[in-house]
Amino acid sequence: MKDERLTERSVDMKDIKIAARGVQVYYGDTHAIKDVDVEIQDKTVTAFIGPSGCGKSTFLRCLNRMNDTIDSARVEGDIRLDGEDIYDPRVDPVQLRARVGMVFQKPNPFPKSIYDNVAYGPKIHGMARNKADLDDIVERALRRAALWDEAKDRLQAPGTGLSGGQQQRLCIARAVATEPEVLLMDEPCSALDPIATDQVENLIHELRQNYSVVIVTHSMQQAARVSQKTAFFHLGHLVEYGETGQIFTNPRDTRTESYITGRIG
Amino acid sequence: MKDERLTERSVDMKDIKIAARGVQVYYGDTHAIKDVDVEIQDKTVTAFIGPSGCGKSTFLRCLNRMNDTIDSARVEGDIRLDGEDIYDPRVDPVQLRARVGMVFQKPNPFPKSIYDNVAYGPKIHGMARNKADLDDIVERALRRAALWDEAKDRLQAPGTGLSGGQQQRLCIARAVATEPEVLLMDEPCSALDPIATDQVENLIHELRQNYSVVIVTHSMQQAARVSQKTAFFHLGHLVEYGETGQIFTNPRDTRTESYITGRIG
Amino acid sequence: MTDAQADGRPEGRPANSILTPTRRMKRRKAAEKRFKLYGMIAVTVGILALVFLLTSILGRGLSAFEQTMVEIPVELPAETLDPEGNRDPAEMQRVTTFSYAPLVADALADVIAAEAIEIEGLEPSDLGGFISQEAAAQLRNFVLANPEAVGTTLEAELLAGGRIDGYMKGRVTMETAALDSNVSVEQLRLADALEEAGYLKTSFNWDFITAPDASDQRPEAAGLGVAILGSFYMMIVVLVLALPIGVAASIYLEEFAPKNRLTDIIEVNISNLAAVPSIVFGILGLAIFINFMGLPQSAPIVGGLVLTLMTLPTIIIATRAALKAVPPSIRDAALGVGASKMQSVFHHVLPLAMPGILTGTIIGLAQALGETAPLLLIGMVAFVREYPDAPPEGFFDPASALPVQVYNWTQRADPAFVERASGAIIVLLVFLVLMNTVAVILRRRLERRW
Amino acid sequence: MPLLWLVLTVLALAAAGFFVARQRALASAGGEARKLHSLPSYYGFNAVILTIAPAMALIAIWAMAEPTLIEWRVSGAIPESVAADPGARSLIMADVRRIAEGLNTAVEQGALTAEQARDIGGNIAEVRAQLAELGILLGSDVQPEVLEAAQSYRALGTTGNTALTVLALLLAIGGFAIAVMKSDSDFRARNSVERGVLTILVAAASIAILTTVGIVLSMVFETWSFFGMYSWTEFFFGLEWAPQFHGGSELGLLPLLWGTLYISFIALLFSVPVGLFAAIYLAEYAGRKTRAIAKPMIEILAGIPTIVYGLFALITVGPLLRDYFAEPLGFGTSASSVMTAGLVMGIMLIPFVSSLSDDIIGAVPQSLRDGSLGVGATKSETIKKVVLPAALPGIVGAVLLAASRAIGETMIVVLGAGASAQLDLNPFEAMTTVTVKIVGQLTGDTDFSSAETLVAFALGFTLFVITLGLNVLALYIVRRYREQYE
Amino acid sequence: AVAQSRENVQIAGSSTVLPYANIVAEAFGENFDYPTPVVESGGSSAGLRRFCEGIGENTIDIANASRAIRPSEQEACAEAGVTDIIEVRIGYDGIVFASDINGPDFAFTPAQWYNALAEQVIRDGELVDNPVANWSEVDASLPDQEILALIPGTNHGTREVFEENVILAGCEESGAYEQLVELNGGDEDMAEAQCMTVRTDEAVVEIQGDYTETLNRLQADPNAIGVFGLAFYEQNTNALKVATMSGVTPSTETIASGEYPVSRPLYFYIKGAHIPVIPGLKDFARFFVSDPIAGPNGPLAQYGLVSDPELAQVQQTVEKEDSMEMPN
Ligand SMILES: Nc1ncnc2c1ncn2[C@@H]1O[C@H](COP(=O)(O)OP(=O)(O)OP(=O)(O)O)[C@@H](O)[C@H]1O
Ligand SMILES: Nc1ncnc2c1ncn2[C@@H]1O[C@H](COP(=O)(O)OP(=O)(O)OP(=O)(O)O)[C@@H](O)[C@H]1O
Ligand SMILES: [Mg+2]
Ligand SMILES: [Mg+2]
Ligand SMILES: O=P([O-])([O-])[O-]
Repeated sequence: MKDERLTERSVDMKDIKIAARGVQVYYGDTHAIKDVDVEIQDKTVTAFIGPSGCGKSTFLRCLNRMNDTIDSARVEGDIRLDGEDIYDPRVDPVQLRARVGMVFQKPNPFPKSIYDNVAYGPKIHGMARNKADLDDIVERALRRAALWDEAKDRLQAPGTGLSGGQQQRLCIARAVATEPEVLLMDEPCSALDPIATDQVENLIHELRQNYSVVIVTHSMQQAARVSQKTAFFHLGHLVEYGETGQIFTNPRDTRTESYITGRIG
Repeated sequence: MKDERLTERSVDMKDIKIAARGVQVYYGDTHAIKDVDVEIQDKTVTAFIGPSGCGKSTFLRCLNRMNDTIDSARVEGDIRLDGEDIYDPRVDPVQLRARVGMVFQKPNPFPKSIYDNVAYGPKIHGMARNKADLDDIVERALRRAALWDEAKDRLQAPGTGLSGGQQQRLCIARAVATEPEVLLMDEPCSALDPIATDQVENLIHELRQNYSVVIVTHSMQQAARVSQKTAFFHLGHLVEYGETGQIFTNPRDTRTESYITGRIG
Repeated sequence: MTDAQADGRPEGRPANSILTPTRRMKRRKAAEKRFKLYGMIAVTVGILALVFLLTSILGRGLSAFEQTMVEIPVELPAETLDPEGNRDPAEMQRVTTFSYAPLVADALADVIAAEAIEIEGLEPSDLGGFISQEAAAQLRNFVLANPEAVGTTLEAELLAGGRIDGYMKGRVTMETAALDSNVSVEQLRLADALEEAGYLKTSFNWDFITAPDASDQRPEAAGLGVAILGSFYMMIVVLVLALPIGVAASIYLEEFAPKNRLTDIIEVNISNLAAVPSIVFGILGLAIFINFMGLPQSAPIVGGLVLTLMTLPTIIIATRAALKAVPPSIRDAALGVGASKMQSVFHHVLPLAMPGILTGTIIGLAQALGETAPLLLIGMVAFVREYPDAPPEGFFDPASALPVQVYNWTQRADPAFVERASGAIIVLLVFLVLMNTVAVILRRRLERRW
Repeated sequence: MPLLWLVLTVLALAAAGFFVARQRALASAGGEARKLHSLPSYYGFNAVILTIAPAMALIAIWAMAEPTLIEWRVSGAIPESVAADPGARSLIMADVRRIAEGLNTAVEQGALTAEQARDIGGNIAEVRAQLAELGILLGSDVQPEVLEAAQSYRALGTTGNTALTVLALLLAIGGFAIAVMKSDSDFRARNSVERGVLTILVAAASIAILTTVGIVLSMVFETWSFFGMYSWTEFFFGLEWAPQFHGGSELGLLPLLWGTLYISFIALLFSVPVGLFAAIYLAEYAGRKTRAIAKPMIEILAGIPTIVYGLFALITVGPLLRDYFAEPLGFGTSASSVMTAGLVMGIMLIPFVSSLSDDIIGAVPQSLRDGSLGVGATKSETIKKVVLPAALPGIVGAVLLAASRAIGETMIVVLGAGASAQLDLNPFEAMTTVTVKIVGQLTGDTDFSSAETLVAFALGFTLFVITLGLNVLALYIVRRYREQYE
Repeated sequence: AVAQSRENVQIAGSSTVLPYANIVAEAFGENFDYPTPVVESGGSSAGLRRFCEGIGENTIDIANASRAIRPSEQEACAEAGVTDIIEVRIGYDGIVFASDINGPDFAFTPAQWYNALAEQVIRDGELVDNPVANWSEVDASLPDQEILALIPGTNHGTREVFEENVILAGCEESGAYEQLVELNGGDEDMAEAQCMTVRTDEAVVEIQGDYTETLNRLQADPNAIGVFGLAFYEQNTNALKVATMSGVTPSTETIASGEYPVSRPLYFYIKGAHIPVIPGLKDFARFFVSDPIAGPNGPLAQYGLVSDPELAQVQQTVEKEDSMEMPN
């Protein structure tokens, strides 16, 4: 525990975008996230790693209050976006989510056309003055998500008729189309081939110039490639959080080490 | 084309479990699978690789006629399981699917308890004489899918309340519980951490002793690790099919080479 | 190909071929077949029941759309119709239909004489009953509208009496007439003779659709005009109120209401409203809309409001079920891109729930259209002969309704009304089908799998 | 200002508000919609709501409260000599109202000038005749006091109208101004509009509650007076239903309740399987064409007037069941029976179950079916074990609706099951239901203030409570067995 | 509140009076400038209930009833301000016993009906459940036919007349009444109640609905004997055979003369307070009871109404707007 604090201190120089303190999540009686403190920096890619079921998605969903939609879920603790408590009753979760976008673990396109899937966010946020604007936004988002070539001839076809990987990219396009300040991506490349993965990673790099990105991934290589900071979760605890390089080369916690070297799952 | 034939012939010594010839799949007007010939050997792991959207899932779904459930999908050509045409009108797809099991790309647990999810197949096929039998089967399947430790205390909790990776393993458990002769796995490890992946790969090895396994994967490493034969799809074509070693070390088609070396997506 | 096949086939036959089902498979397949068969039987039962009911309705009611008319010249003598002789409508109005009735009988007698029709035992009194009593009113209206026609002979097309009409349609026969105190065999013979001479003819009965109801003595003149208008007005009210209110209430309960005791109570309450006998809604309507709010009686607005309250639970139950069935992942997707709850509901969930909502509407409206009991207490189960005005005033005028007309006519003593009632049911069903067509088409287009 | 004009003015103001607010908001963000908190149109709608809502609320409240207030003022002013007791006072007030309204109408129609109407007190005798000519109903000859009251009623009404106009316009303009002023980039217009919409949704939901309250209120007093005339123990536990004209009626609930439950049970026993299987067939097996035709066709069954079903029961089904089942099996010789009514009602209820269930089954995600088919389940197994449990809430809703309809049905029961209240297990015996007796006693010839008529209210009330219990049970079942998919 | 002045006369009430009211309303509409009155059905009780809701535009003007208003109802009326009620008797409704036209002839006496339908009858000085199942068991003169009586339900006014004029009369006629009084130790009320209790087994079907239901049931079961209004029978003479009662065949004449024993008076009630203000109300009432309409040769009699022998007196009542006495 101590060293985690230390780690945190060492990064305090950069702007802190999201600060979570003492976060607890319960699903009914199950304690899924146990007292997690973490600070997510601005203009940084943070990777969440950890074995399946350790609570990565759960924690991620806390950051834009998507857990509100799960009846049984209960969140405690303090999470601040730019210093403002996002669980404050005065906070409008809608506004929060407009600023903190999300790509879900399971691709969930709307049962609408590909175009409408991407255009939906920009439309409700008033990002386009006219149809041409909107077309531009959609094209740009699809290009960034590396789907444009496959989708350009079938923009009016339903998004649910895409292949698994295509759906995943569609959801990425949908999320980036609204240009959120923070983008939470829950295993965004799980169904993608190496090339598409590469393109999405490039996108992440690009986003980092202005925004901050949190990515959940099971691929150590990917975490190492794209992220500057890495958080390792295990059984609901945040075991270790620090510079990615340090985590992968010189983990302080034995559990982290075991996981990275492939000994615990 | 010529070399493909060659490849095929070279594997003819082993039993052929599934033989597909001239398979075409259309989604409405889209031609998704173009004249694919492939022979899947018994007691072998075959990997399907290829960029996202190239038709891997579509072809996989042909092998146990899951495409029947998509209204717009039309399958042509000849697919034989143990020499019998699976699209023969006399064939009951149900019996076919009992022998050719499937793990879908998107985890789709039933909204039932974890136990019921796994017990569902065995119950339908009358594989358990009594409750104790069934308990055994469920436990064994969950163990093989590396989910037992996480699930054993919550067998009665709903399967939809699991994490993404847990759901994926649940679906694997559900599929292996019925002991199919051929197991079609569509990116079974996409949401799994390295350890869980390892365990599933072990499971695949184990299954290969008696059955044949077809696995779709985006990870070349995984394909190389688990499969004996690899098929590379591209834009609906089967570009190359052969021994895994040969495909990865000495691909005959330039497209294959480009893909493996990460140049086309 | 054959080559490969030969190669590809393993040496021994596989343990179980997919071409030959295993025993267990056979059993399961049989179960599957049975299951599907049950489904088919169920659909067939439904459709057969419909076909049976429809044929019986059509069989009994189609004849209502035809009407026997008598075309004879009627003298309009000035001495009876305008005794003062100055063609002043106000004076002529004092001559009642009672004075017009004999003119019709006289005209018939003239025709018989002119055509030299001889029927044994035909009494003079038989002539009066041969033509509908409506004829006197028809003539009087004509004369009051055209005072100058007095003194001339009018080529009139008059309604034949109910039983004569029945004879032409085969409902009344010589045998039944012999026993019937309201028609004589001689009258039927006269009908035959007149038909031969070309005075009697049968034509499509527009009046059945446009004319108002008639009293118990004139089944041949009874029509559905007022009832159709009344039903139409009521359905407008129901559609305009019940659908939006029902959908709004469902959205609140399903998507926004905090899940607590109170909403549980509300939920139970609404399902319970569906079980309230419809007549109780009549009691409610009388108490609230007429006695408390002072709305007029027998008015479509009140009927529409009562039926709205009655239909609401149906629409709410259907809508809630449809909303519940939309997968939560779609809501998540919308919320995830920063849509508000309200937007996620109106942009995504509601459109996907639309088929279910439309089903609820179809069933609710069908129920509302066919309901009589609640109208009983608010004065709409009534004999109404005046057409309601055009909307919006018309909503407040007395009117009846199609099911009311059916109900009233089935209660009347003259068997000719049985035919009318069945005819009214046909009109009601046509009305229903027309009303539902939009919903059905829309529903079909909106159905979507995910 | 006449009400209509007032309303139109407010609406026009609202429309103006929409554009002004929207424009102002956009301007505050330099024409960049993105910089606004909400979409521009939300600012517009916010202005519409702020302009309309308070003014309309005032108008509505005023419309409801004003007559009562004026009445109270005016009726207080009527001297004791004219109206001795409250009953007479209310009668006189009815007259006052009518005269006042009549005079207003007269002025509107130009029959009288405003001055004439005000001074009409002079020739009282003529007032009545004059008003009658205009079709205004007066109960008795007009007394001077009454006329005076009517004039003051009119005066108050005029003052009230002016006040209302001023106040409502002030409110509308105020709302307009506030909305427009608030419309800048930081204002949370969407939240504000959504609060408005939510209010509408809540209001819609509360209509259902108000209906319940109304139903309870419209029955509770009569029920109360019924229990003043008839012992509640005999009502709730009586085994006989035999109303008499000369008193001494036996009004036991149990035979009616038994009949209701029995007939509904049989109707559901028929319609639920048939409806459910039809739904399953249509949703899972039938082709698109078949479905597009069969579903609306079956729905027509719900719209056929119940009298047709009743006659079908009486003429066809009843004798059939008697001749081929009841008599040969020794169940009696009654053509009217629980069975007849139940079966025929069952036919009517098929679409209630089938159509709703069909929609809900169609909404179950395909991936669940795939999952089941993928492990080698047959279609029917998939449906039974995966699809139906997932569709349970909707199906229960459909069944509840059917049950409700069965409980509330009259005509089919009357013609199919007869009207005699009996407690019997034999399904081929004639029985009747609570609803039938509610209708019968309400539309019958018994003295309307006697227990025999009032029992209808008690029956209605009791039925209400009982179905409430059944609904609680259904809710519990759904909660318990619901399988929520993702 | 919506202020709209009503132009038409509004009538509600008895379904027995309804056809007559319809006929009159129709003729009234044809011959006068007033709009045709609106006539609702719904039953005497419901009609009177609406009638007594108060005075004013949104209440009815006339209530039809197949029985006289009861004192308690009048009180309820008065409480709501309806004090000025004019009672108009329009004639009588005969009640006939009819069976399928192809069946045997029946000539009944009240005593036979009592013996056939009483819940309990006296056998050997003791009260036993009625054992008879066939008309010939009731009386050898009656045909050999199963007893199946379609009698009006207990909510129906015809039932009251049936019980009093047929069953109770039969009970007295057959001497059972005296025996019952004796059995009950002189309690006449008790005896009367026992007389009038009708059996509820398969021999009796209570009709909740209307005469059409009875007619349909008759057709469904040829053994059945139905209890009808005379008017209804008159319209269906080709399907029904009417039975005599104590040797008298029912007809408007025999009923008017009082020979035929089973009939009931029909009324309508006018709200006095509405007369001056509802256009056409008085004219309608006057028209209704006028000789050409309600007289023995008028359309009402033609339809089956037994014309009131004291019609002139009724016309006087209407003319003078004589209100009923309030009960004390
Ligand atoms: N239901 C459908 N309707 C129409 N087109 C479809 C449908 N499913 C897939 N397709 C299209 O068919 C092509 C092949 O899809 P398929 O799902 O087989 O790809 P895949 O190789 O599995 O890709 P991934 O790796 O992304 O899952 C894609 O272009 C896809 O868009
Ligand atoms: N809706 C839910 N109800 C109950 N338990 C849940 C729910 N969602 C997740 N859990 C449990 O909470 C724990 C954390 O789940 P979470 O989804 O956060 O895992 P994860 O780290 O994202 O795993 P994966 O990599 O497999 O997606 C798991 O044990 C999971 O079973
Ligand atoms: Mg996860
Ligand atoms: Mg795929
Ligand atoms: O409807 P009735 O009052 O005449 O029975």
